[in-house]
Amino acid sequence: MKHLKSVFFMLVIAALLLAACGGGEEATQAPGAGGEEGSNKTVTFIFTQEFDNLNPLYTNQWFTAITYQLWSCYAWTYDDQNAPVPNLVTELPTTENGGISEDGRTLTFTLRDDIVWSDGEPITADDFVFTYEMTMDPNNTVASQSPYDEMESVVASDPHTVVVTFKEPFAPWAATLWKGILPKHVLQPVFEADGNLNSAEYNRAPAVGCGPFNFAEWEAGSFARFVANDNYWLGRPKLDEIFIRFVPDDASQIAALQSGEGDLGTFIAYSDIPALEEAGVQMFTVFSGYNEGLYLNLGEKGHPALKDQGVRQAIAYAIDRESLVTDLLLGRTGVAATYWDNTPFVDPSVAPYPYDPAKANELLDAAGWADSNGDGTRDKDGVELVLKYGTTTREIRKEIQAVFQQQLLEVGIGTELINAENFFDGYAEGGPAATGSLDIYEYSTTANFPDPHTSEWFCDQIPSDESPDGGNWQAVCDTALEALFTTESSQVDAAAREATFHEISKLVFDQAYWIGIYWDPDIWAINSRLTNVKLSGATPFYNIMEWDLAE
Amino acid sequence: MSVSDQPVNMIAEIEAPSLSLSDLTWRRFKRHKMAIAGLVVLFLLIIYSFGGAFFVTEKYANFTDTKERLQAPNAKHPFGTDTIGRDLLARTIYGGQISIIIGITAAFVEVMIGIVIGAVAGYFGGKIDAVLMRFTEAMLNLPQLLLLIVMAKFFSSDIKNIELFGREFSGSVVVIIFIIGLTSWPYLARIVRAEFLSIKEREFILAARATGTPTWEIIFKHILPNSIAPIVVSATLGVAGAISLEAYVSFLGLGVRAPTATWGNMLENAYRYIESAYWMWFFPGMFIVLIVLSINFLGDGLRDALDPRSRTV
Amino acid sequence: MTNARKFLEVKDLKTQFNTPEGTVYAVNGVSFDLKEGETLAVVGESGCGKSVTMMSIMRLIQIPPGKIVGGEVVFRDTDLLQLSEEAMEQIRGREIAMIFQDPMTSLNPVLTVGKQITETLRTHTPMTQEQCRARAGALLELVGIPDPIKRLDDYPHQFSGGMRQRVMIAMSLACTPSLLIADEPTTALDVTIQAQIIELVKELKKNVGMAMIWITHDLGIVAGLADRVIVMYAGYVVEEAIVDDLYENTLHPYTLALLQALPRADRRRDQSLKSIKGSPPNLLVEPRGCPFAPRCEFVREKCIAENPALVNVETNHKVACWVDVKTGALR
Amino acid sequence: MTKYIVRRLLQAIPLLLLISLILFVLMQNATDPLATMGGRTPTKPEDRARLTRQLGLDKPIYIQYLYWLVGNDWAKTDLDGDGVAETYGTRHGVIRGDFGTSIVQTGRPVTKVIGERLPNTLILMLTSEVIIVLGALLVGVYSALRQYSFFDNLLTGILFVGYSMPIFFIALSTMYIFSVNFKRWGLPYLPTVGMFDPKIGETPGQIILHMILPVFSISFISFAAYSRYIRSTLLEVLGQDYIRTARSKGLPKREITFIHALKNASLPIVTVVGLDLPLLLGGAVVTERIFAWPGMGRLFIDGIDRGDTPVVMGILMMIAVSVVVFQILTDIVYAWLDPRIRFD
Repeated sequence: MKHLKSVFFMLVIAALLLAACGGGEEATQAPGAGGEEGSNKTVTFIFTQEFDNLNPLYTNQWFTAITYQLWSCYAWTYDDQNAPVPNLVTELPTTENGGISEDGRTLTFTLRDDIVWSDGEPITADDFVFTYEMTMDPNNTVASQSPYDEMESVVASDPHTVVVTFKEPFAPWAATLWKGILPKHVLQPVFEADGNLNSAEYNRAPAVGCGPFNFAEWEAGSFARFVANDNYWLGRPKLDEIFIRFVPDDASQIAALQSGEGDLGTFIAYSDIPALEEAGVQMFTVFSGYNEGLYLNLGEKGHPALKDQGVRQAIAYAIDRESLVTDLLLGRTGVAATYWDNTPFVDPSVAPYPYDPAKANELLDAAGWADSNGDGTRDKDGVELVLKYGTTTREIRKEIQAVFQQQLLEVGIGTELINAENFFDGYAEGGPAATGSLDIYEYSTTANFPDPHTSEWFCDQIPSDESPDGGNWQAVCDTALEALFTTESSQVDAAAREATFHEISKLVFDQAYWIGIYWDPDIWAINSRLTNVKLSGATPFYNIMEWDLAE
Repeated sequence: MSVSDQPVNMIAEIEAPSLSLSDLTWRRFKRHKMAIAGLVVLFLLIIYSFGGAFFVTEKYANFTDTKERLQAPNAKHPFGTDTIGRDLLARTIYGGQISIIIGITAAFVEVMIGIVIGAVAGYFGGKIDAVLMRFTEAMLNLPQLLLLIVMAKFFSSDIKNIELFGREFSGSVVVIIFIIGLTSWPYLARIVRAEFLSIKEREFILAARATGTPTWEIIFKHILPNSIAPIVVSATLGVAGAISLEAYVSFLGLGVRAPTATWGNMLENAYRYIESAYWMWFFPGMFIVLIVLSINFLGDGLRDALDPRSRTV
Repeated sequence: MTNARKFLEVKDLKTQFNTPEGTVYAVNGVSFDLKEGETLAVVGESGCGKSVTMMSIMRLIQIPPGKIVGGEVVFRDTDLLQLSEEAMEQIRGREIAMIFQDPMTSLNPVLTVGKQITETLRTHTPMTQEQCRARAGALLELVGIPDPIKRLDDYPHQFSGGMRQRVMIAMSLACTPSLLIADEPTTALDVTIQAQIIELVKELKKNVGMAMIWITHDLGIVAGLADRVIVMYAGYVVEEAIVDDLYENTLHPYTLALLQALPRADRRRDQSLKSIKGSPPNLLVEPRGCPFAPRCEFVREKCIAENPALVNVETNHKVACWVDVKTGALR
Repeated sequence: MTKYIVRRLLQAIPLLLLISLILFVLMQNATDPLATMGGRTPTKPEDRARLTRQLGLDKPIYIQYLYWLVGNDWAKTDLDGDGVAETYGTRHGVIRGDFGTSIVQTGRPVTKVIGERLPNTLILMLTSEVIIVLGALLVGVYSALRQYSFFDNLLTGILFVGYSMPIFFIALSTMYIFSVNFKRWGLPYLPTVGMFDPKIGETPGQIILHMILPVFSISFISFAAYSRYIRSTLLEVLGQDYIRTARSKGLPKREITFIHALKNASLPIVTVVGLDLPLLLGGAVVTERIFAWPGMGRLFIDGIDRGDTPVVMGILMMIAVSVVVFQILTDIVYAWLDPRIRFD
């Protein structure tokens, strides 16, 4: 005991001396990066979020979903023009090819006959039915049941044919259906043993996939690796390995891209683009349906002025979106006119409200809002025109808020800026947007790009104590609009549906329920050593098997 | 780290000088040159933040001009401009006010809770002491930053702006003050309790009790003044701690919200521009380092002067 | 004994401390000498500078805040104040040893007693580990600790106060020094233990034959112990005399006051103990007159104006006072 | 001693219950795990309703805490949403060793989620701690011996600047200097993020290389506190009577410092380090984020952001328990080092 203690003290002293000799740490060693290039074509992707779960059923997470083009498979993907590319199916069903029934409720999918899982097992209609069953099983805590909950039945009429019957005609199927198929031969036994798939091994380590790459490894918090799938039916990809590193910090991501330690990164802020371009990184701007906009709260808790169309339009006239786009967004995007800008359903005839403070003043005066007490903000019947303008804590949104606050004040509209950490929380959780406690919400969303459908503006979707889960946070209840949406959602004829959407766009624009700010595309930074890179908005890595490294 | 850490026993042998306590404190304090420097710098920073308000308006500090964004320091904008063209000089002035207010009030909250819990536990002892100290230990059982994050998240919903002195602040200022105060007090509570435990057994307290002095009077008039030294030191260092903590939570996106500027959230906003716009981080960063440094030196000096025997950093 | 040559001579020693409160004038020109084998007692109230004087001799004053500002300490023809720190280390423990007031705090609590004794030996002698241990055991035995070899492995807290002081004594005697400075070694002990320790030291001194300086504030224990006494006040030596002479023929008012404050068996019942009135001197100000003047019952104007020097007034009896306490007249 | 340990452990139980209750209430109300579920759009209304039911988030908070604590295998829940509770729960509760499953990483046991991050955090934090303590000893001893010398003041100044700087700033600046710019200037450079280079693999050399910047950042800001503590502790010890005794024995200065002083000073230092060790388990929230180090700090922040109560609770309770354990261990080590203390 005593001896041990002396040893302890000796250690302390020895360590002291050692530290004295060793000195501090110095950055003298070179990591010898890129030493053995050529032998193995490995590229490093940087994701700012780690996967939750690799099972397509169990996550809505965008970063996980984009990897399905690597190792899993969609029945069809979308190319860089947002046109569908059949993958597991021979073609997309249409009324013309008989894939869609007369009443629009039944869809028939014919599968290719050469599709196989990475272990060599064929992919059959049974796998599709299994995917449906697993999604709907009450014991599985899947992330989303949409659109499978709209279905009446899914039947495998033969190994290569899947027949889906919806309860009602369902137009937005193309963008939502069959995004990731589960291998029945792997997961059926797991489900039988556990009663659910919630903690299946597959969720973390999907040994069997159907993409150009195979899952190899995922180390929590650190990285995931995918290696080329030699069994891929469209041929082996040109790259050998994709290494995905999870880097949560944006600034670190930029540093890694600049230093060449990362080959691909996304969600790049506009302000970082010049530095990256200077470092020789190629930038891709890809539209995926997101348009940043102001949602005006028409609900009971919302400011009374917002129920007036003139006031809503005045807000649109009062904000200078052109300069915002040129200065803050470095001119790399455009002003959004409608909710559906840059989707296949956009109405090109709608142009954004111009910046016209005089017009805004005129409209506000006409609506009876005037600054009677000289405090700088307009008022009417003793109510000040001061709006609670809330958004998330994202940097660019905070900046836009500050700019708009100043411009709105110039026309006599006061604003109280709010940045809520819990902006997207639900009604029951007291989320500020869901409970309607704000007057203006700024964010961008898309329902099912490239499909334009949204249930955001249905009257019965206004959240309340009785139905806390409604999604109509801005409480727009417009019977004309609702009728158009109802029509649209069951129009299986694409042209007719597009026409309906143009009507919807015009209505929302005229009423200024939603005021667009700017197109919010995904900005990708990709090392110039990567070639053949194409990116799509809906399924970014749709041609990943063609990507290659420049010599 | 104090002068008196040196052979006290030898000096103690020499008879006590006939100096008043405050004289003595001041003379001890004066010897600590860094503390004097800290006091001067702190004073200048306060003048800068609060005096600066007479030269630039808050409206100007929040005035955006996207045409003039990210300008390097120049004659019009001596500290340059930020990403939406706001003048950084004006923003450091108003940001400084909030940072300093956060520092002082958070330390005040900390001290109040610390004193009440420490005093009650130390004075009454027994079951009350056991319960309060359990609670204090529970707080100490977790890293402060993690606790702070949980609390910041808890209070982050539905923050209203507040108006005070004709100015509008983000309600998050109050939230930050309270959560920093609420997570910082346990150390102080333990110090106060220990002081109370020893002082309450002294003769003059026993005498006061014997003569029927009311309890609150004993606590606040007799015991508290005698344990003021460690409290003052803790409070001083608490101010610096609160200012740096605010910068930390800002980085994690849980700090003071726009449009209210603080040195902490200005530094956080500059984070992405570390290479491209040095002026965005240099000025708020320098102010944070200066104020934290000067308060720490001040606290160091105060400890030497008031409370020679303690030795924590 | 009077024929022995002076081997320690302190001349005009001055030590000051720079404290936050100002400069403390702790020792203000102390001079005395010591012959081989002689025992000198240094007496004074606490704070009179007696310990600081001894620490200055040993060069144990912490610099800063302390500073030896002047004087000489000639030990065997060498001025200790001029020696390098390394050379001084050779003197300490080997030539001059010291024991301290509080045995509770003067021993290192985390080292065994054996280790603390042997390290002196290992520093100053070429002895091996085994020899050191044997010697340490012998030393413990010498100071009267039972079962000495076994107790070498004990830690200080396993000894009682008196025993610890015995350990300190053993430690100081390790290298048979020629001078032992004992700084109030019995103050912190019970009266019975005090007597035992004094007896022990007396006996050891007789056997070892070393010189000794014994610091105390208690004139009562000086009589049987010392050959000569110096009395200090406020950093000055105010009286120096052969021990008996001091009691019989007290020349300084301060010494007189000290003696009157001493309980004595031969004191008459009605004769009350007298404490010294007034408060001890403030060492923060350099005194102009006699430092004892404010408390002195014989005070004269001259006392306040001028500080008397220490002069030989009788054979082997020096005093620093303007007043003849027997006649009340100025000298 | 066994009696002492048992007593301390028993005392810790109500403490841990109290901590868990407070934290659970805070966490449950802090974030809505279903808000976006990590996606870019708010969760669909129907899915939100279903998941709330399936995850038991519709239950009152005290029931949720009870289930977390003692499990729900004795209570029936409604999984299919028909309003009839039909299925027994599967959780055993914390007191039976089941920390539940992660909400974000659907169905994965919390212990597993934490377990795979823990080694990464430990390697980072322990290395930093060792460097901090050794460096601080060196600096602390130096400045105690040369108090108020030029170097003492200089070191104090530098350390305090480090102490005053927000760590995210140090971390990112060093990354830009030593990784991005050094590479641009053709100098030997350090890696930016992660634990290793995928082309080389997870070798010890790679990990060390990737650890340099994060360890530097963590050490730089914590150095001041430790070295100042060591300095003042040592100064206090150097003023003790037994140091004077040692000097009076003519011992060389080195021996006095390293044997007499340091041995005594190590007691409070060991205590401080011992009590700090369990707090290292929480990882370095900011540093791990910036350098993309897959440790506990990131797991914690992710858990908070996504409302993953089971994981956050798991981390916090693990730390709380370790604090209790380390308090006991520190007491034992202290008693072992200090001959004056014995448990019996």
